[in-house]
Amino acid sequence: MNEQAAKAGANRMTYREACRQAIREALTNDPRTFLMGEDVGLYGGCYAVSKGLLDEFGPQRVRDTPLAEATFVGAGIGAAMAGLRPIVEIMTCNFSLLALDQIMNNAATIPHMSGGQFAVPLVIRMATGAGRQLAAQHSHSLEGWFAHIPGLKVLAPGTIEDARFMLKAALTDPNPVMIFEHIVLYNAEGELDPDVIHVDIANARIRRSGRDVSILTYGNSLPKCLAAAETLAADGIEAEVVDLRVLRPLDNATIFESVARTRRCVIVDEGWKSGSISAEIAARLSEDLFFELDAPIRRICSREVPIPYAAHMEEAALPQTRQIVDAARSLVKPQ
Amino acid sequence: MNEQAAKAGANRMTYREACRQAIREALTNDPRTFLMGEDVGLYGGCYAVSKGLLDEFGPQRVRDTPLAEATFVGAGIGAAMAGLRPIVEIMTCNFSLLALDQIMNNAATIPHMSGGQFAVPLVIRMATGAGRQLAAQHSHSLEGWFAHIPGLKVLAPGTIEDARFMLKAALTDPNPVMIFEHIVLYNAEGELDPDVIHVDIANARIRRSGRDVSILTYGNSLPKCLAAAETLAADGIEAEVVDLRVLRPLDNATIFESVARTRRCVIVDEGWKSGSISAEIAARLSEDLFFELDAPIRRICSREVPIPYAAHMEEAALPQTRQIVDAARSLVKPQ
Amino acid sequence: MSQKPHLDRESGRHLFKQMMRIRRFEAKCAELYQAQKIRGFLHLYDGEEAVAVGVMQALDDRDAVVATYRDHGHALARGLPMGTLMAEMYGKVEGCSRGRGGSMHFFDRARRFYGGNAIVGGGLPLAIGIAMADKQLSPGAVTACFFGEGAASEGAFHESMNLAKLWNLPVLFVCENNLYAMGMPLELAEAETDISRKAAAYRTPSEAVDGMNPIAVEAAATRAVASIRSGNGPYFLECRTYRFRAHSMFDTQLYRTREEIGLWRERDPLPRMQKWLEETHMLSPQEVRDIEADVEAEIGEAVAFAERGQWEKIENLERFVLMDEVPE
Amino acid sequence: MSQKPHLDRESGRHLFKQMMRIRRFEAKCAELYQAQKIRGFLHLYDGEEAVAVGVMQALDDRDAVVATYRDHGHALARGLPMGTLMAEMYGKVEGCSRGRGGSMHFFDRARRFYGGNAIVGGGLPLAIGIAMADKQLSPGAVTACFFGEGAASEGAFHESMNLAKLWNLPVLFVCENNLYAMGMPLELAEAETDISRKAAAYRTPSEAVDGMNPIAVEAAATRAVASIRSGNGPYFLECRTYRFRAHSMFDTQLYRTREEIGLWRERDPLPRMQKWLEETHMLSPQEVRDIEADVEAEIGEAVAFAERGQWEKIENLERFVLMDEVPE
Ligand SMILES: Cc1ncc(C[n+]2csc(CCOP(=O)(O)OP(=O)(O)O)c2C)c(N)n1
Ligand SMILES: Cc1ncc(C[n+]2csc(CCOP(=O)(O)OP(=O)(O)O)c2C)c(N)n1
Ligand SMILES: [Mg+2]
Ligand SMILES: [Mg+2]
Repeated sequence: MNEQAAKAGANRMTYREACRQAIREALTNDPRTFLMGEDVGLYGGCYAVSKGLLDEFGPQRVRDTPLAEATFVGAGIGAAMAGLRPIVEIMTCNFSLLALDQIMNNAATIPHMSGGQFAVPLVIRMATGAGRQLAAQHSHSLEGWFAHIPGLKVLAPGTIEDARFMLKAALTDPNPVMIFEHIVLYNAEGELDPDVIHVDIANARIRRSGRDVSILTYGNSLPKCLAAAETLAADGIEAEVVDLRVLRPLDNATIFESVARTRRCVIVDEGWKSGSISAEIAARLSEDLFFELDAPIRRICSREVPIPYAAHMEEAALPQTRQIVDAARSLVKPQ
Repeated sequence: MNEQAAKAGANRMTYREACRQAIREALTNDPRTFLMGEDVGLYGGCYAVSKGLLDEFGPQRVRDTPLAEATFVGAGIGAAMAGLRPIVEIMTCNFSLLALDQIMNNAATIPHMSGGQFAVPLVIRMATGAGRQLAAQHSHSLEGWFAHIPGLKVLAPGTIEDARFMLKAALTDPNPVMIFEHIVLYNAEGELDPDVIHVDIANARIRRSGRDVSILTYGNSLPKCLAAAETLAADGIEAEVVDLRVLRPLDNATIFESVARTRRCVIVDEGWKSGSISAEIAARLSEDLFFELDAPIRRICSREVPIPYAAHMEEAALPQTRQIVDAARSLVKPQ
Repeated sequence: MSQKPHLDRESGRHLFKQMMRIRRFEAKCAELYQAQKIRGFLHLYDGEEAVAVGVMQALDDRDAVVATYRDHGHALARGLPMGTLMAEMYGKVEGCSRGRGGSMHFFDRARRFYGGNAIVGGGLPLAIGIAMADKQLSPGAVTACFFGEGAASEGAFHESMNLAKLWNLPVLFVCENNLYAMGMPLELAEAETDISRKAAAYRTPSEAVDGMNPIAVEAAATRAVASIRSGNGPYFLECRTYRFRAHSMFDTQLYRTREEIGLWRERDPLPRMQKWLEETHMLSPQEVRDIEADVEAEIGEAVAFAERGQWEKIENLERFVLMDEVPE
Repeated sequence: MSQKPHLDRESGRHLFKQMMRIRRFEAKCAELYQAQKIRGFLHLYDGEEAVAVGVMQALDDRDAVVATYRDHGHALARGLPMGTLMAEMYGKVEGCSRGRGGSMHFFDRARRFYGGNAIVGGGLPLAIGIAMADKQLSPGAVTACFFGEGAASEGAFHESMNLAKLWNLPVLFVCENNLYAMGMPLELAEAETDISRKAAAYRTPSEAVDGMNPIAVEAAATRAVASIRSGNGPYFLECRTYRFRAHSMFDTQLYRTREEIGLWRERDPLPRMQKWLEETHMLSPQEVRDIEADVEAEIGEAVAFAERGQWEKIENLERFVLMDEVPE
């Protein structure tokens, strides 16, 4: 299968296709794995991620569920405790609120509360984010919020490579792992390095090196930050772009190393600012890297508003490249 | 009624009794107000807060609900939209997860999403916190986490006075207000100032003045911080203790003013550290008060673990006075 | 189409025209979606018009409506001005939700329209609360709560059905059973596929009705509302219907066959009603053309209204996140 | 107490002894709670012993159990060693959950005991998943899921009942109907108070049984398990029972009368079973005393085991928050 994966990986593909190949590989390699969720089968996935998999693996392995988020997530937890390796898809993170009790009170809690007798080797995938004018009830970015919960691992693939390989790592992890796939990224395309057939789910990654300012981000803000870095470079400012990738547990080492070097930091995050993952990172820096910082930390987050439908308002509510550029510039070249 | 309230307020009473008097006053003064929740009536409230109210006001005004958190919270939202002023009790915040969809996707969202046509003048009360050996599923501290959500106000009464008067202010607010009452405080006793018949729900309050270090806290950590301040005072360190009271929206002005003066800050919070309200405060300070800080920010939070049952482990998991003292001392007198 | 004894010319015409307003309005929406004037999710009610139109006939101004994300039909039949709906989908400040809601979130306080709700089952608890308020503040008022058969598998359905009956609340549950929840066929979603029988588990009276026939729907809803108004508590109406188009604009419809859609198209309420009205001489071909012309004119005006609408100022982005007062 | 045809001396004795183990163990717990050896919430099963004891008789080692916060009876009847339960309530590392769970959260991987769960209804979805896994990995195994009648109003009940039948899963739903959810009487909580009839809404076979009679419970559970094992999907058992004591240790019981408790006490399964066993000469008074002595000895050992247990080291506080591997 490594051959196959390597071959598949050699292709140019979309983030969506990478997600599908990851699931396909998982279903192929482990009979204990199955995909379960609303419309993952007949419909082919609301974002077409699982298209074709029902035909290939049948309805036991690609299981359509009724609308019942709390219970099919709880069922995933139970199945994981009892020996399977479920991949549960919650259509979008907006509906994950219905399953939060199961996630926090069972998945995140039982391993510890049972004194280590039961693990919950479960993967929960869901689409996240705004940017498609889907309005307030369909535009949440909850990954940073979930990262508050001990007992979970929280992943946010921002590249095709991570979309392709994080699932495999998540499935071999003995803990409940939540993967947040950004709706705007599904159509993103890229080339996969044929030599990479594995990624870790422990470390942040420097996606662009720079000495002047660290831009910490993840998910769909990653391309925005890379674009900002280009603009800044034209201005003589070398921004380092750190893709957090793993929101829980945070990779302090990589973050601290980068910020200690650049001594300036912008955090970009599509979550609402207050209590976001960007708050946690800023707090850690202000605790542990206080004397290394040359300038205040800047956060570019979503405005604290239910994301509105109208395009111009939605755009104003979300982090944009221009703001990132301005923030970075203001740190490096204060007025 | 002001007379009555003033008279009642003249008494020494418990936090529990203060909560009850607040509800009683609300039910007396506004026929649109009712209390609804599990066991608020016949049983008298799981923490005996509403004892006697069913007899006094009858089952329409003190309404026992079946176990159905999502729906009775949603019903509170609908009732508020349609002209009533419900007080919904979720027995403890641990069960609020079942109602999170209604809270985030409806209560917090509809006023904005409807273009301001519908307000949700709803109060949701719930018990919060650990310290009674109730184990992981009954020991969450979620107030800081709820404070992430735009559209909500989040209150954490840490004094008898606030327990007595915050509800009134919450009920006159046109927005959904969540009140988190700490389980350990219900038995706390104190004297109410007979001249106070009203508190605001906008400002933090300095509960003890000091020049050397600001200790920011709320809820059941408040008494711990005040105790720590006493200990520190014996050591010549004058700590200022700021009771946040309102976790959303945070009162930046009072927080910044205190920290700008003391130039040192410890934040104490019973939530899990990562992504807690203490993270948000630290982030704001590192953004806006960077040049005023003389020392790194310190956070004393719960350990990142489902709160265990055994007393010694629970104690180790929660913020304790000794840690607060040590943290403050280390900032003021670094080794 | 079965004849309803008391159906007069006026109501026949009204039902027909309302259905046509919805049908044509949505055809226009689909067009404007292609033209990218409308964005986001767009869920068409095409095929299901008889349900909203029939039910609304049974309601008064004092009554309340809770809708789903598929809310164009409910809103139009409830009397929300077409222009404000179109403006909403354009994202204009003149929209019925000031451009913040879009297609899935029409609101209208004046008409007691408590919103399209995009969380499946999310509106049911709201309906419980609205009915609680009405019972106290406006006795006799009914809350009509629309939801799809897919919502019936959510916990909120169970909890809401129980509370409504337990507390004897004036709620009309309208289950729009169009046989699919996105791509999920009813028989793969429910152990008991006879939805109306679920109501029995809550001791709530129920009725299943041909949701392709507005006259039948109106008659059943009228009976239901009468029962509710007389204090008998909630009532459950299953309307058996079908959506002719995709679930939303992104749907390749792998889950059903062309044949099935074809069979249901034969029961399309619009041509059937038109035929019946013409056959019974309640409507002449000329009158049909007049109605069409009216409707097209209304749509034209709605589009023009939306086109000339304004964008909300960005400085107002955070307005209404917290309210300054409770609107009266 | 009605005679069960095939009840032999051995099973009669077993049922009686198991119930006594639970009864006396819990009496000890209450005492130790007063002495503050046990803290937190303590929910006694006093009065309901026949349910757990009867149901467990129908289960094998391969089967799984999902319990509630009121889990002492389930755990003892399932065979968890009494000492590890007592140690757990002392908060000792020798406890069945290493002191992390306490009274409400007994776990035992070896005995497929998937935990006391303190969220009402929270265990039901877990049972669905365990049954899914068993169906694939261990065909024939049954998951017995215990919950109170109060849980039946939660959405999770509805969703779980539907999935179990829809997917034909081997789940035995055991509803312990003790008429109250804390202080909430059933008739104020449910529009349909005949719980077992709710099962019909999911086309799931059901039976209501006298939960004060272990023989009847065992017989019903045996029938149910046989039906499930033969591939017929889930089965719903309502056990009509009563708790004699407070909901937990903080409960003034304003919601029920002494008379009512008195009436139910007449049906206390322990004295009734003892009387019947003695009358039918299955057990002599001496044998009863022997059993009592056995049970007291076991309890004494359990307490001693707990007393001499160790505290978990604080440096292990965060152990198991994230697991290093999946235990086999
Ligand atoms: C809680 C929740 N889960 C999933 C979705 C995604 N979703 C939107 S509509 C839909 C199908 C709903 O079907 P049904 O209730 O029958 O209504 P219909 O669309 O057929 O009118 C789904 C799964 C959602 N909006 N909310
Ligand atoms: C979701 C949730 N809501 C509320 C509670 C508080 N609570 C604990 S037990 C209980 C009553 C449950 O009654 P029932 O299901 O009949 O079980 P019983 O205690 O009678 O065995 C309540 C309300 C809880 N633990 N979980
Ligand atoms: Mg449908
Ligand atoms: Mg009960």
